[in-house]
Amino acid sequence: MELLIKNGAVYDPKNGIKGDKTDISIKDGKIVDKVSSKASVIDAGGRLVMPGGVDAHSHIAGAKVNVGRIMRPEDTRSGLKPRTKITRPYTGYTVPNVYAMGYRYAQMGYTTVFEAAQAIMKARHTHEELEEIPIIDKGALTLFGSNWPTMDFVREKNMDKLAAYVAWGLLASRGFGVKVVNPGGGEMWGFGKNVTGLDDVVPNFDVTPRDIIVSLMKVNEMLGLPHSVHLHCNNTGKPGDYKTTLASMELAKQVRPSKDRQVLHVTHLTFNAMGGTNWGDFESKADEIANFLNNSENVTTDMGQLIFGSATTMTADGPLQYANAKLTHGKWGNGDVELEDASGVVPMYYARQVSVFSIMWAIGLELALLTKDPYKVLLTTDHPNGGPFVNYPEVIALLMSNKKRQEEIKTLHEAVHKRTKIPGIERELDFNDIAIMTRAGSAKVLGLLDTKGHLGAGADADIAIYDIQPDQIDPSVEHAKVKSAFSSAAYTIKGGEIVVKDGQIVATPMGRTFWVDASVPDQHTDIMMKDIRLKFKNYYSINLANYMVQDAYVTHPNVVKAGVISVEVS
Amino acid sequence: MQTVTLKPKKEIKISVEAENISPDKFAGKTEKDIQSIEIWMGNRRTTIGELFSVKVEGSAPAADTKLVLEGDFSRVKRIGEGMSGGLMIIKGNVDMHVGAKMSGGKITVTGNADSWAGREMKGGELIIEGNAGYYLGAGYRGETCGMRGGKIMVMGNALDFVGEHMCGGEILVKGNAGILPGLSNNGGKIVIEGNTSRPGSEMAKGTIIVNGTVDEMMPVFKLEGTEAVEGVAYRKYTGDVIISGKGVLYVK
Amino acid sequence: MTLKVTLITGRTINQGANLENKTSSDYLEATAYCELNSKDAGFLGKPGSNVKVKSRHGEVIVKLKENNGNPDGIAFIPMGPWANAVIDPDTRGCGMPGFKGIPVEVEATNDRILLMKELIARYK
Amino acid sequence: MAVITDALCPFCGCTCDDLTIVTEGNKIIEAKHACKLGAAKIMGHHRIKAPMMRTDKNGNFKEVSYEEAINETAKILVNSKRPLLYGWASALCEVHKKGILLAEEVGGIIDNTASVCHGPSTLAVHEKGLPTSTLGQVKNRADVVVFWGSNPVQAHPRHMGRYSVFAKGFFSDKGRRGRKIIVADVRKTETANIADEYIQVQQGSDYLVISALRAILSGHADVVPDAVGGVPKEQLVKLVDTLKAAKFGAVFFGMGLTQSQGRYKNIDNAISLIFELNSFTKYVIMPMRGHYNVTGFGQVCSWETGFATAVDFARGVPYYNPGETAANDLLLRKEADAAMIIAGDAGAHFPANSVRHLAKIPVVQIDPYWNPTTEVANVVIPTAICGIEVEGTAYRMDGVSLRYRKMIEPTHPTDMEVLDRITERVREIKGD
Repeated sequence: MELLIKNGAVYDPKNGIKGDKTDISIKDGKIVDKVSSKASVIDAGGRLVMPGGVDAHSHIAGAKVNVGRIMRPEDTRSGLKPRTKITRPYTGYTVPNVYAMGYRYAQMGYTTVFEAAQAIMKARHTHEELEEIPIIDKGALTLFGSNWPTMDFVREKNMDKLAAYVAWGLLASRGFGVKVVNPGGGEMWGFGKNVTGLDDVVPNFDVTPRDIIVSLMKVNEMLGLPHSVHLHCNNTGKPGDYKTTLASMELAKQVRPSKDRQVLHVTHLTFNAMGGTNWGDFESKADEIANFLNNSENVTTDMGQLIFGSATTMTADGPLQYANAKLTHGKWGNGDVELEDASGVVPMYYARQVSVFSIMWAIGLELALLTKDPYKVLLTTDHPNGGPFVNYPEVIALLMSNKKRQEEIKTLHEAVHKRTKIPGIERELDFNDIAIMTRAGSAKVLGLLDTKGHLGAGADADIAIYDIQPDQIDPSVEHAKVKSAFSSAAYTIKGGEIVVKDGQIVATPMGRTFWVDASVPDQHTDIMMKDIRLKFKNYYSINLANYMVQDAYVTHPNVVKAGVISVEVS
Repeated sequence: MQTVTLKPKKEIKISVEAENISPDKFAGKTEKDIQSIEIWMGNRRTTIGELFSVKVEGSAPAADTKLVLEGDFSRVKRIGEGMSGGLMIIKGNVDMHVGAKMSGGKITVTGNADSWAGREMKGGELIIEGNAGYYLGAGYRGETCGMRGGKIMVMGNALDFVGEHMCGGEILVKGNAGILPGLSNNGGKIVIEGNTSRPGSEMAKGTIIVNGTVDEMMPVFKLEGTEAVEGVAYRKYTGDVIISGKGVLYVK
Repeated sequence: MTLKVTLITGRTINQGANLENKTSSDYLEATAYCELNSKDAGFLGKPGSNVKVKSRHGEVIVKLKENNGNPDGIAFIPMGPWANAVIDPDTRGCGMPGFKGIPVEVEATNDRILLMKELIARYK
Repeated sequence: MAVITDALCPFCGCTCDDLTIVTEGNKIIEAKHACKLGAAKIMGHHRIKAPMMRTDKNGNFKEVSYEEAINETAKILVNSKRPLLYGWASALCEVHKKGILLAEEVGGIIDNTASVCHGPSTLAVHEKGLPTSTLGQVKNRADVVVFWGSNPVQAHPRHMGRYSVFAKGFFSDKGRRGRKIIVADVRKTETANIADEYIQVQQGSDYLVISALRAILSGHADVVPDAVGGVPKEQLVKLVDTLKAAKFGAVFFGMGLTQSQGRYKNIDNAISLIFELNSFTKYVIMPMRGHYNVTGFGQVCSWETGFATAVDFARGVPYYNPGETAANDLLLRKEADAAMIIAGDAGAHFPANSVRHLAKIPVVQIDPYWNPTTEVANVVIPTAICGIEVEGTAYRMDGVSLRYRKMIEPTHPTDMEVLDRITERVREIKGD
């Protein structure tokens, strides 16, 4: 099947195209140099064309997402759309059903989304949901930061065993990368406690968060995994946490990347750039984080932008979620997983007139606007922690228009003036910056820039066409038009197939699931498995034979190969 | 003034979902207009005209529109949902969710109303001359607020969970109420003339007055002594102490 | 005599073991009985004799059994069709019928216990 | 003779995954490590041989072809204005997905057996969330375990050995000796007999007792009367001290809470107690789920529709409100005008009045076994046994998903095949 997109104003940062009228040729799901005269033609008519959106951090599937749904029937009853001949019903706003998840991302022109956390023991559930999310390509990052084998091998300083465990854990969970959440804290939450910084020792395991992060970064590079370590810092969500964030980012200097990408991705910075000592003197420290990023080459981040209104916070950071539940006096979901990690789910309402929330709203934007290189700050809302992903167009409009920001600021708590820098920031991002933060940058951070996030020959034919003409619009003034265009793609093309036309779903093919098959020397696996077998014999509540995710749960796999390479440690 | 009279054409067994029966939807419309308004019976889309005879006198905006419902509406749900003004008289029994989310106007049910009458009500008046079912003036599953404003009066009895998650407004039950009235109450006022049991659990704010007998008291209230309310002496309790609640419970 | 007690229903291991075997006499044995403590049971007859259990919602004949784990005034019938003949169907706005806490009257009887098929045939 | 190791038990919510199944020919001859409940199911009982239909509920069944029975089922569902699709608990998640699609296609209401079991627990989760964990956390850490209105000796025989009472783990190497076991119930059950402490609650008073515990825990013992729900105040105060002294506590509750006065509010209250105990030490709470995959239905239904159960598709969008849309609500209000009962037995487990209504409307039963639902069915379609003859997914009571192995070859079509064919036929009749 061939398709030709003509007359598009193309933004393709990887290939240096910034709004030029460029034709895009598609054959058999891939972008090619040219197609035959038989190709069907879409005349973009000068409208904005970008690679399909790529989201490197979103909570779209698995145990905690479903806990959110079960806890929140009041959320499910919003966003309802009845079934049609093509689509199943849509439900929910912060915790949509699997169908709305795929349809809404596609309607925004997104074609690839990564679930940001799964425990190995519950990975089968993640994949059951991923299998039901239509259209988009997806994958899931696997939690390693509080796993008993991780801590044992870190304590033993045995990087070969740790690498073998990570490789095996990725296979067991059909995972795409290494997620670390509040390292060590997940284990301590097993007894209702937590670590308070990088150098606390985890009782019984005799390791520190610092050891865990550095060791996992080392083995991540030893294995040459496509993505880097993906870190949710210790102390997240507490006033003053920016210090821990900076100290954690510093650790990245100890390891050299095995690939053209960062060695550490520090996620959802809205929750990690907090100054002050309590909620009373709470302030933004996004400028300090941006300053670090501007002077460092091996760390990337994402915004985790706060969206006013309803959110559902969900994270493997169990103690953070208990603290949140105590603040809201509301519902609390907790889901500790034996030998692996914790998790929590707490509904949240971000009201404009609350000082803390006004400041948090500013943090994400400040970070994106004060960091010079858009490849270092991806656009996310940490769905649905900062707010639901359907608000990405709102974030785009805020980044592109100071006027819109100033209009918003007028509706917020006055603290936004005193305790953030946002009112004085005039920078406005352009379509190229946005294409980086939502496409090329996310694909690069994930290590998928060969086939995702760009429109050069060989890339997956994942394309979005938006109903605005970049040369005829001033986003600074016409921000409402920008938001509306990004909310509802004129076309979304997924793997060469038109899936959205004029904002409506017209086809629902199944996307693929990306996972990483990393090889290590057999003898390393054999030694590592001796420990693992003991863990199952004595501590796990299921048998090893029933642990690993079977092929039946990944029916459209895209396996990325990786494996042990030598790593330079400075 | 506009008056619209509806009568079922035949016995209704499968539940009808009739949020479209309300002064807001009928105001200024002719018989033909109203007959063609969509309504659901089970999984079938049908019209008001298919199920009910419609008589219209006059034409007026919602606030001056009166609906008279005659016959058996005991399998017709969600009548007057979201109603903002006007009058509605249901002569007989009515099914669940009558007056849910209403914000203005007045509904009178001369018979019994099934569960969730006045669910998430914001304003207006709902009078049930017979009995009410469960969850009178309560919320929807998972919501933190049920009734926020307006007034509900039940001449007969109400079943369990009266005013659950109530955040404002007033409920008066002339008869008895089932267990756990005012549960997780966060405002508003509930008066029960008859008997009830376990009132005010997890109450954060609001007032509950029980003039009959409290069968079982929740062990979460602090007795503050006696106090007169409009000349009547009550034992006054505050609580729920577990959540440092500022709710007030008066028991005669 | 007629004993007024509160009925609860629930699982037992024999009821569970015959869950897929409901046409059998084993299932009837496992579920068509009413347990009372020996003091309460003593008012009604010998263990193994038949009793009629009556509530506002229906009546059923089951076998009398003793279980001294039951406090005075508490009767237990394993979950199943015999118990369900007398439980309170009201779902109390929650979807859940009243399987526990039903006021019942229990009395000795010479009537026989209906087989599962006979019991359900009453509902047709 | 063949041996299958690490096989999973398809009986209760413990989903024990350590069975060894010995087969000969296409017959299971031994189920090692299974408890009485699991062994009974795995070793099997008499099966319904072939599809059956009868035109009149009092008439006799006649054997028919699968095609005929499926065609009749599709007709019944398409002609219904308010079809109820109920059961699902003894089926795999792969069946649930197909069932939800069918419910959508026919504008029906889908509800599962949690309706008469732990449905109220879900309602409580809507109110308060659920602070819980996997069972291995309990095994490795718990030093205080409470069974409230649950009786594992009878209902979950291996729970105590594998997870909660006798199990040994990393921080709990003493097993039973390192644990305090507390049972709260209205009668002294076999589980109560092995407990360190038994709290006898007056029937229907659990809510009051839990509130009293919360009041004491929050420092308001002064407002608690001398006895609450039949439990002396001293015992309650002592219990709070025991609970607080735990390093890791776990509360397992059963139908003693979900089915007694207050229903889900009992659990709602218990969850709050757990929330508040976490200010002192670590606590988790978990429902003792009955059928092996009743948890799975709630999971699948939640990701497919956003709601855990009792979902009404009449208007094309999911609507949910137990008390209105649960199986017994519909049957008691005589709303349902047809029913499909699959992998659950409404005839045996619903109150008489609900069964009376089922006896009046067209009923399709899809099940391997003859049971009270068969007695009120018009169409009966026997299928293979999920988890024994069919492989696929089920969720343990703590939400861990597991893949069931096939032990023997099926002699009947699977539920998946039958549902696919019904859906296909429904579409043909509707002209889609």
